[in-house]
Amino acid sequence: MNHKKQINMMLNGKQISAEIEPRRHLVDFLREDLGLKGPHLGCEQGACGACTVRVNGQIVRGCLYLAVQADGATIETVEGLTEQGVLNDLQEAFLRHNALQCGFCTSGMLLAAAELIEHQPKSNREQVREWISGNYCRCTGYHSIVDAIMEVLEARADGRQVKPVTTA
Amino acid sequence: MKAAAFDYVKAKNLVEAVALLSEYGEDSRLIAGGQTLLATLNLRLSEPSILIDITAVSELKGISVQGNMLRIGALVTHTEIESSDLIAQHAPLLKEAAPHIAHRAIRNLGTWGGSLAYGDPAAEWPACSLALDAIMVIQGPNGVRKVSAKDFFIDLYTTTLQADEILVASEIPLASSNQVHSFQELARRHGDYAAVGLAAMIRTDKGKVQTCRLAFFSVAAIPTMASKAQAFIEGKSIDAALIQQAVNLAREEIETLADITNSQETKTHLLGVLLERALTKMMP
Amino acid sequence: MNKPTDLQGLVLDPIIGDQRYIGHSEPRHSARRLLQGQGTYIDDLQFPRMGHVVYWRSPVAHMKIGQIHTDRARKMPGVIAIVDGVQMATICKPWVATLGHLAGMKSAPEYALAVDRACWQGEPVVAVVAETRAKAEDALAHVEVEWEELPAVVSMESALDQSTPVIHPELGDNLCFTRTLDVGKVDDVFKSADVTAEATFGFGRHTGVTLETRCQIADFNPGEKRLTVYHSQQAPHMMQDLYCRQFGLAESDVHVICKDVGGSFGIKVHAYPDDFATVGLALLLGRPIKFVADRLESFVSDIHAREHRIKGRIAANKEGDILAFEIDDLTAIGPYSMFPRTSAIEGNQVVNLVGGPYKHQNYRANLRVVFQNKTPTCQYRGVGHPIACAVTEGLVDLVAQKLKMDPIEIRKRNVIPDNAYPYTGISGIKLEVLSHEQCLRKIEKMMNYPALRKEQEELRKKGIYRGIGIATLIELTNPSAAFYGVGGARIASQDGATVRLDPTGIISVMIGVGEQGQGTEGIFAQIAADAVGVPIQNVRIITGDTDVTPYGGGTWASRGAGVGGEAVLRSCEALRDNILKLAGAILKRDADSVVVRRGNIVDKANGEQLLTLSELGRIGYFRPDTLPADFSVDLMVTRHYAQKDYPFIFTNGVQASYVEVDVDTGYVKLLKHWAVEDCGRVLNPMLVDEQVRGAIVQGIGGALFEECLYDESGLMRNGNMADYLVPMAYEMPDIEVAHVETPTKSSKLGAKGAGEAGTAGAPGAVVNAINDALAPFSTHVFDQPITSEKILRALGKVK
Amino acid sequence: MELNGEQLIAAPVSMVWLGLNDVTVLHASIPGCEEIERISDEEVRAKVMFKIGPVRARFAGKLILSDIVPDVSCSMAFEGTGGAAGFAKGKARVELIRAEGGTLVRYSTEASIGGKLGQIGGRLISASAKKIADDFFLAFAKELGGELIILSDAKLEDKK
Repeated sequence: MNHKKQINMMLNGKQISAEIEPRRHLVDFLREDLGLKGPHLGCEQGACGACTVRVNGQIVRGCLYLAVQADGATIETVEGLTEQGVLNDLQEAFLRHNALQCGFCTSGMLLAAAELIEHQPKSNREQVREWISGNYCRCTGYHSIVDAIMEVLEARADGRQVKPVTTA
Repeated sequence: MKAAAFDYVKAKNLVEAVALLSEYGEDSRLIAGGQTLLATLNLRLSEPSILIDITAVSELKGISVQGNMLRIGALVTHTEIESSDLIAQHAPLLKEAAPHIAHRAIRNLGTWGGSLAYGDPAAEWPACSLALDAIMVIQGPNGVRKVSAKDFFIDLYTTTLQADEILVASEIPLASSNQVHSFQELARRHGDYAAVGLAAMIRTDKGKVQTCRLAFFSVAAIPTMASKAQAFIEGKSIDAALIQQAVNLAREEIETLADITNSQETKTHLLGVLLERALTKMMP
Repeated sequence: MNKPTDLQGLVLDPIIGDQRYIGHSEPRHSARRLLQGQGTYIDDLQFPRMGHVVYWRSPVAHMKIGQIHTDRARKMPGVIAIVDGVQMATICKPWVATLGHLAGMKSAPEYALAVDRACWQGEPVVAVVAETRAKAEDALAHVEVEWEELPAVVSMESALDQSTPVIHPELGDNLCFTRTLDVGKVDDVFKSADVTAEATFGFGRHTGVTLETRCQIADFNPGEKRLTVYHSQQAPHMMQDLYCRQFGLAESDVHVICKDVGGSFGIKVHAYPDDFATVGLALLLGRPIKFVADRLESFVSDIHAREHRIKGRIAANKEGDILAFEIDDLTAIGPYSMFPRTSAIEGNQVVNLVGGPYKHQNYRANLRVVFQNKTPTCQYRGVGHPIACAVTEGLVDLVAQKLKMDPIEIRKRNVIPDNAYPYTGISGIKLEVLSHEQCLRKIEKMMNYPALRKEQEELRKKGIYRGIGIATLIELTNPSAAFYGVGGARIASQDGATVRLDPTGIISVMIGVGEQGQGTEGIFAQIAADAVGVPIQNVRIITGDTDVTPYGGGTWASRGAGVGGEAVLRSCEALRDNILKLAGAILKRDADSVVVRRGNIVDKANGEQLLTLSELGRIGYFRPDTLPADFSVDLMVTRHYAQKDYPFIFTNGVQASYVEVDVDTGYVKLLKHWAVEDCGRVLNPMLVDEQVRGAIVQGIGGALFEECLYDESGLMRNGNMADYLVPMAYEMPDIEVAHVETPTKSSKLGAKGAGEAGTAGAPGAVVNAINDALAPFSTHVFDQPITSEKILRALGKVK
Repeated sequence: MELNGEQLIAAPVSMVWLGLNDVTVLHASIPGCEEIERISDEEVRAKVMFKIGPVRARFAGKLILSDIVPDVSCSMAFEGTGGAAGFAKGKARVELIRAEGGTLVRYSTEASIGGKLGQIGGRLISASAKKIADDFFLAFAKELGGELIILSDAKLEDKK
């Protein structure tokens, strides 16, 4: 059965096109066809959040979104967003607070946190916890992730830059 | 877990969507937000031969006020409901309920219509649509028909939607100034399917309850109105004694179904607690 | 920059002259790649000609395997091979997982793919290999296995009954292991004690749910006849040894590589049937084979843990002195003991650990470990500790309640005093040095205990029911060979580090303890930087490669920092000595008169900078001709360390939980959690805090949410991530952590393990807090996970 | 999972008995039944499309009848496999009782759902089973030309 479809999308700022099977979900397409290994697969039933990517400016479960649906969409992943804007601030804060251990949840967690910072810049700890409650982390216990996100929220509220982490 | 192979077609408009549905029939599935469907496909618990993507169908989009009704298109996402000013003004119950639905990434894609069409007994929107006397607007090959929410959900995961029909939108009477609501949900973790939930709305007139809607979810095979309790409350003023009697009635009239961690008895107990809390909150 | 502010409490003398990193919250610089989505997990690797395997697994708890029909599946597009148990058994030997020092323990031979019978839902039966995972799944749907259901042993309570079928008839019964310990005069003490209390404690079966599922790529190169296995694993050398033995390969022909591991927690320290099957397929097919468990098969094939039922009782006198504990522990482990660590360890630990923090002199324990037809259980983070702690601390609170004694007071009165060490615990465990008293004082202050009690009392008057729960704990870490080696398991308790000065002054450290996210790479870099005397950015850590690193045990039993760290320290100090000798030769002065400071050789007396390490490296590697004729340049050194002073180096700590119970709904809100832990020398306070926090949340998971639910025929009902409830951010409390530092003298570093104590103490603290909240209703709940229904039942609101 | 219930069908006992033994009637009554074949007096084989919510799974299964007392009662054991989706198996006891207005069909069933469906569907499996039973009797009554008289809802007992 060959149902392959042609798709075009803006991926991390670059226009790409590909021919794919409709059954391929977005994260398999990114990982297997394009070699972008930042988004991970943790459950493929939409429960863990490891596959979180951004579609048309909003976070989605990459395992519950077909690549063929992304035809004409703008897709952003941790690879494309690294070292710029909110994500960069978050990456520095995550490193400073050790808000990651094994790192498997991290790209999803960062993208979820970035959307929070953009949408609810005045969130408190409880609201941060609520927002990231769809992203499973088995390692940290979440406290340090909340600390890191709060650092970015507070810095931005004060108009400060988040300090980069350097070696001693 | 990878889905079995299927074909995919994207409908340009409602007429085409209905035509495609008629053409492919049983072997096809509509995909809107896909948040339930794609998980099911990944698990290979369903192997349709073709998906009909309706996300480009403009007739299914948008929130608007039409006369004295609020129209919510089937493709409106949970996030849109959560952040819509029109919803906040005219159906505030929905705004309160929205954050309980799964998590942000899922709310960004999951839709009002998808949730209603599945009719999951543990989902928030079916109960809310009952509480707000929503009317379902349904398009079939032979035109449009309208069904009230109370006639829409007929059995477990079963609505009156026929295989060749598409849910287009819901119409909800605009909240009146004498209307209050309460949304109560118990879930073991935030965003999980509820253990028990309640979408409640009352309209009062001169201190007496004129209309009462108590729509429970995750208690039985379908979202369930406590109709005896509603009838008992209507025409009366809410006080502690009335609340207790209403709770007893609701516990009696709703035959609960156990779930994986809650027995029937626990569910019966909990639905009473939620009703008590909702009525207390809505008490003038 | 980035210097922690939380070091005030840490007062240990430095172990190294210019100690700049050890003891500081240095960030894990190597984690930056993970933040950028640039990690290398198994599923990220792609190889030419790689096949993908999926397994047909037993859908029932116990079945006889009939005919296997694969004709239709073989004709599916992209299928490479379909292999069953009989074929696999021709190249992979079965195993029996027992340990010599667990007297009388028994288990049955287990195969990589089930032969004749499958004994649990999830046991792999048939392997399907195809060009892609999707194609393999397409073909899997066409594999037809005829099976006949056999009676299943599901309940552990009836597993030993005469009328219950015996899973492995050759073993005679369903008993895997039993142990009785009886010290002092338990019966007399209970008869004459002023107060006694008893309870039955239930522990639901749970599992690890690593976010990255179990996975590996096995690649057999027919040209060189060499097997390379990329594995998400905690113990690469152990796996190398097992692959050699089960497949009859030479050690030199097996290479195991562990790159980034997406969480392990003990789930990835065992050898699973599908590990061997995947390797077997690579050998049969002569090409790389990738296995990545999908989430549904993880739930039924990853090890489970903690299915225990314990009847416990405690005796005390009216002054509040604990006199005796007695427990009866029944635990079920699935149909086979897990390879190679065995499944009897958890119960054995419970026996060793119950009552562990206290100085009572009477103790009896009875343990029965039984077989059943469910997924095998084995060591998972905390191994027995969360069970022993919840039982001990639950009983202590019960007796305190009867005595109307404050929970902290009774603990202060009964813990083994800080000045009593070394001490032999009542179960025979050797305790080097612990700090219960100091930890209790610290947590009391930290949580502002009197104020909290007052708040609790005030709120009770308003119908708000809050509870405070305390749990003291001990935790075994830095194991010696007494854990596995003496029992005949080829699992190294020692670890080695090789350290090399590279020509430009970079320090490369190769070590057997791998990184699973806990930060060992970070602390090894801190130790190496301080021990050699270089900036941390000049240190590179290489782990997880049996071709490269010294032979060692890997990551388990909270041994990474204490054992691995000591090996790094010793090798780096030896390298530093060699560097100084070389510097002496180059500078033509006494090696004792110079030291290494921040990448330079400096004059010990006046700090004058004499030589950079890169210059030293240049001369050492490229101009040995300029050195004395008999001078040997040895800029690569290996040292091994095995902890031999004690069977284990015990740590201790105390946790407190503050909860609110909604007595109408039975829902529990976790308000706050505190932990004081003593892991000896703290190498990196931030990383220890994070280990403690993560472990606490894992413990809370078991206490309140997680349970593998089975139906009466042995089928798992919630084996998916929507219904098996792992802890998520919203329900978890903020967790405050503080440290007490009592170093072990068994190593120079003085570090003990820190990775599991959080899990050990959290369930006890949370359950005690819930019961404290329920105290006005004179009821208790001891059956974990504590669900709202169980609380409502205890309150008499539902039956 | 246990599913026990009673249904009052407006048809005489003998007709109900015949219906329960008539594959044509069963074909029309079993929800999603695509094929059905009688192998012997005791054995029936069928293919059924199981449809609940988003789930669609095709089961192939057999039904073995035993302890047959015509017009009175029988026991049945059933098992069906839905390929990758899982399987269902169980046993049921059916009794026919002459009652006012027709025949009272009393059934007690023990069933378990295994494989993926069992692993995922835990939340709603009992409710699904009840729905299937209800749908069956509704259609069955219609096939017999009678109707289903609503007694009370089938009682569900969910043993954990």
